[in-house]
Amino acid sequence: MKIAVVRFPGSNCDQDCLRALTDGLGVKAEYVWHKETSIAGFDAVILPGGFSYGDYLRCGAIAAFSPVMQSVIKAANSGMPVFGICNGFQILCETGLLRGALIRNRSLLFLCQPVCLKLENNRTPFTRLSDEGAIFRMPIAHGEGAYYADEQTLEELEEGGQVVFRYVNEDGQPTSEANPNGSRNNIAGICNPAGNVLGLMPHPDRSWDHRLGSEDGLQLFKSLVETLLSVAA
Amino acid sequence: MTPIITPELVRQHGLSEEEFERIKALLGREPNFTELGVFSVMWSEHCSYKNTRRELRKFPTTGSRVLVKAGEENAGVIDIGDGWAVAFKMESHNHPSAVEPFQGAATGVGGIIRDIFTMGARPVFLMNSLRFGPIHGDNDAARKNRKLVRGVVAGIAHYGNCIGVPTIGGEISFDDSYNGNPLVNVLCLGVLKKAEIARGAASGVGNAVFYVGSETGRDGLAGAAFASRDLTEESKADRPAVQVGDPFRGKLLLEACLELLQSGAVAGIQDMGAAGLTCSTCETASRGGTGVQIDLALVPKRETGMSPYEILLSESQERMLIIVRSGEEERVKEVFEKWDLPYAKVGIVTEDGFMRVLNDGSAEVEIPAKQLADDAPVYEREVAIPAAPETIAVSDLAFHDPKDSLIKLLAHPTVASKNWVFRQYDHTVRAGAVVPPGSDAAVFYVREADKFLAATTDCNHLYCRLDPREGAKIAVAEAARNLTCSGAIPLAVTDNLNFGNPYRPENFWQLREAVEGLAEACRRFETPVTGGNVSLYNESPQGTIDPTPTVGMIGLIEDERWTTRQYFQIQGDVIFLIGGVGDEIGGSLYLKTIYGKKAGLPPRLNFDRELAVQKFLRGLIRKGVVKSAHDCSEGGLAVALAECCMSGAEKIGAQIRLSGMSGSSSLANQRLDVSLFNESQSRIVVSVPSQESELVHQDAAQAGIELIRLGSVGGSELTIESSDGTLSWPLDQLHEAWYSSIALALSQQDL
Amino acid sequence: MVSAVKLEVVVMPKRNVLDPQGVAVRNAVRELGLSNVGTVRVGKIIEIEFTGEPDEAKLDEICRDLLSNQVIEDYRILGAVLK
Amino acid sequence: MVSAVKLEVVVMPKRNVLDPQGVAVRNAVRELGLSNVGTVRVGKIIEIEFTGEPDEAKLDEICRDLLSNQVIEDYRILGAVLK
Ligand SMILES: Nc1ncnc2c1ncn2[C@@H]1O[C@H](COP(=O)(O)OP(=O)(O)O)[C@@H](O)[C@H]1O
Ligand SMILES: [Mg+2]
Repeated sequence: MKIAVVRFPGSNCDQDCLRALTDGLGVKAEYVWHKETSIAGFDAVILPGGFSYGDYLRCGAIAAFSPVMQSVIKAANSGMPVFGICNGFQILCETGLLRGALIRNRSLLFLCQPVCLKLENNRTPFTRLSDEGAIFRMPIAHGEGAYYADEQTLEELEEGGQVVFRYVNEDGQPTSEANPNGSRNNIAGICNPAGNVLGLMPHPDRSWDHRLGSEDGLQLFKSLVETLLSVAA
Repeated sequence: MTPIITPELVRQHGLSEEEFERIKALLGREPNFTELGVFSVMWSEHCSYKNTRRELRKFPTTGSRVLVKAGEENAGVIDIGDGWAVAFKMESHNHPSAVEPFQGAATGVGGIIRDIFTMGARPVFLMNSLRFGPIHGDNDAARKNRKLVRGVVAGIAHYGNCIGVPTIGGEISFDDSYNGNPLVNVLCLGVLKKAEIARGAASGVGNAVFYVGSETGRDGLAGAAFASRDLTEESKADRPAVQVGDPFRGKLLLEACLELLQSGAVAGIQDMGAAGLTCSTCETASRGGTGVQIDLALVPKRETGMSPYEILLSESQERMLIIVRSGEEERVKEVFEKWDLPYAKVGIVTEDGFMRVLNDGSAEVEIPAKQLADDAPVYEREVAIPAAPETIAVSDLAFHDPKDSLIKLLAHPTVASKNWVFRQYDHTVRAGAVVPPGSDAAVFYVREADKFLAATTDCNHLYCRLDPREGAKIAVAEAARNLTCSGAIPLAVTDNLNFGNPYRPENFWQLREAVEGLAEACRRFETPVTGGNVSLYNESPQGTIDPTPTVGMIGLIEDERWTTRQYFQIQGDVIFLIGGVGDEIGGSLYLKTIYGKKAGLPPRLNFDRELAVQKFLRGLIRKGVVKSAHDCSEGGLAVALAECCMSGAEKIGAQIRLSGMSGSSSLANQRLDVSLFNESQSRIVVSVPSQESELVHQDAAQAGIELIRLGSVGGSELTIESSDGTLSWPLDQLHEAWYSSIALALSQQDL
Repeated sequence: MVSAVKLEVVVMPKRNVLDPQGVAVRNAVRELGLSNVGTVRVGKIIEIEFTGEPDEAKLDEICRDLLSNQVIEDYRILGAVLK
Repeated sequence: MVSAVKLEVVVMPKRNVLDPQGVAVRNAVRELGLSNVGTVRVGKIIEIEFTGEPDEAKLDEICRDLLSNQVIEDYRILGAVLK
């Protein structure tokens, strides 16, 4: 089993993601350069955070057209688990693998702070080890992380169980104060209808080690690895 | 057509008549226009330290951990053990930020990051030390200051966040003296293997000289000369001197350079910062004891029709000069094409010692490199001792209700929570911020080296204004104290000397006093100065800034378990004050905030006491009994206690009894406000589990440390009982004053 | 010599998408004394120079897929200026 | 009824100032098949609606000091459109 961590020019959480897998879980993970045209040999793909192509024009817009993404799109459509974190989530929206878009935080400021998340769907490869309703603590760090989709799309996402994580307060309530950036329906992460593609604004790659104040993020990588192992078995 | 060299033109280049004579003697002829430009930037204060070099020699620069000394290379390097080392340095971008806060601050970050990876180190964190004029109020100055703060913070965030280097701490304070002349000092630290330190020398005659990174444009023309003058209204006309940063290119350049360095192809590497191509060519040649010849036709350019003068003096960002071992040129091509960055072989290392620049086949510039880089004139400036500051007698100060004073101090933006600032900085990238911003020092886990580093920046400008020598000593002591409070042993220092025009004798006196104070303190704390920066001419039409010798200090936490935070943790823990109640209110923020006075004799630093207090605390921390430690700084004991109650994720109260305290020596006849808000040094508030308090008492007695049991942690109020009665503040009230003060001021709309 | 063409592509947030930047600018502008300001929207303008004629079909595709995001934005091309 | 006026303020990076965003977009556009693209510059466009006439002097001040940064940007106002 081998997991790909894609490196775009401007990725800066590539190392954090790789280490979460290698140091945190002892599994095999390798960088894949954005100019690669194939991801053959990998069982899952992580699109890390950062500022791919400087996030110029729009976050994730230019990365969506990179050679490697064309093969990631194909793999995702045939069921391979693909996990986009922060900038990776933005890229997934730009490619159309996930619906909606991520726009400027309502405060117009970049925000780096811890948040609470509630798990709403444990039927994805990334969340199967946790109970629905579980609260996760992780940091966010983004300037354009407000999830937007039109009414109809939102309804379909909600009904289809595609909202995977929501910003909540300590008591698990999705209040407006608990919403750091103005995301619609407090959405922090969504998946595609099949569940194999997940996008998440907060950073599990920065909350996998006790030294960082939270190990909650590790749970997502663990789930992914378990899923891959169970498929292989 | 190139201009004719006239005395007027020489003056415009900031060169004196004597300096011009020296240039002629050195060349044996008149310089041409391009050469005049080259000398003007290299002999500017910014590049040559001509007015401060003598002073800087006073710093202690050696120590068992020092691998690269101050001034040898782009940044100092110290040993952190197990084959690992760190390179770190602080740099200012004050003037560019005054003119264009966003880009000025952003390019400051880019510049210091390049200094660090030039050493072969991977940048792992950033800190920043900022000074602005007041931001509260409905007047032009406040409006302008708010714009500056927003722009500078956003600019630092823009560059640091995008390039993926966490900004894990710093300081920011506010005072009239910085109206129109903000200070923007940025520190970067990188980690490297001891055996892999890169050098900025053009070694190996015949080796190729490569230019890599962004194309050269007309931006930032002669920024070094610009930084070496007063800020006047005309500075606005200097605006083309402002550069635009491209953190995306910066990130690619960082990765490409580190990759190339790993390949072993690099004989020397130097960033193009101030004075760009000029500085990098003559400095590498000077360090290598060689010459460098480049051809301008080969330099990648962004614009057409640039003159040799413009190309050589441009300060376009994100560029490096690399000396490549012969036979290894292909590696450069491979790496830089992979990262989609421009690169070009622009010249070779020669043996004749000249910096030679070819243009259209002939030598446009031909200057002995060593003399150009190292033989700038060195001056001893005149000093004048200013009048002693106004003295303050407590009895002359009308008593002000301490209950209200504490709220006012907490809401003063210098004390108030800096969350509006540091939430805009990505401090969690690279997954290492063990203690994020909001505690005495930041603690960062360097995963590749398995080391815990602590870092802080400090400088109290009020003290430095009233007594620059004492103020500078205290800056070092406070930095060390902040590191000690976080569980670290202090290792080394970088400094940024921010002062006014050195040609004014009072200013130069301040600088000299401060340097001597820093030097003495660094000796006492055994923290050598490994590098730094000087920023002079920090003046605006309203006057000179308060002298601000900012200290950046790095420490090592040898065991993860010793990491300590400033805020109270557990109900029922006992609170101690190490170091006594104190009584010095001169230079305090209390005097300034409540009485509008920047006056009095600032607190005295007693080195022996300070060292003993810090040693005692480190000992306690190592025994595992300390749950929190926070030093008393601006606002004194009361502010420190309030911060202990509310700077953590959860607020937690404290019950304090000042009356009948055991061990308090000086309290009996002291006014309550003096006890609460004085800023006497060497004092630390700690909390420990109650069953350990006996041990703490014993250790203190043994070490001869003054120790006062203040009370205990718990409740939803901060209560201070004294012989004058009981003061009590609901935590919510303290929190409200403290938490949003800066955000509220800055959310106003300003033109 | 080949003629040069300069185009401008204007990309605006869709009407129903919240535009926090527009709201902030409106509030600021009002506070600064232009009280009769209604809606403000902040978009992007991309100025592109071509040597020779641009391929129009391709250009449209690029405007739709790269320069704008149809979920949240609309675009229009400001007339070609021949130089 | 008061007439409504709609203005557009275009803010562009100055010619000799580095526009990293423009460079990134140019590279992307070329990759996507518009090979004859020269310089690309990315600016902002701010669409402002007024009820009644805007105060022109004030508007200019706001364009200069709030909407643009004169150190590195120029602005122009696209003609008022009366509705
Ligand atoms: N400009 C800044 N950038 C990042 N963090 C900052 C900045 N200013 C202050 N902080 C953080 O806020 C906290 C409080 O700062 P300060 O009041 O200066 O502390 P101290 O008095 O202990 O030096 C520290 O953790 C510091 O790192
Ligand atoms: Mg402190």
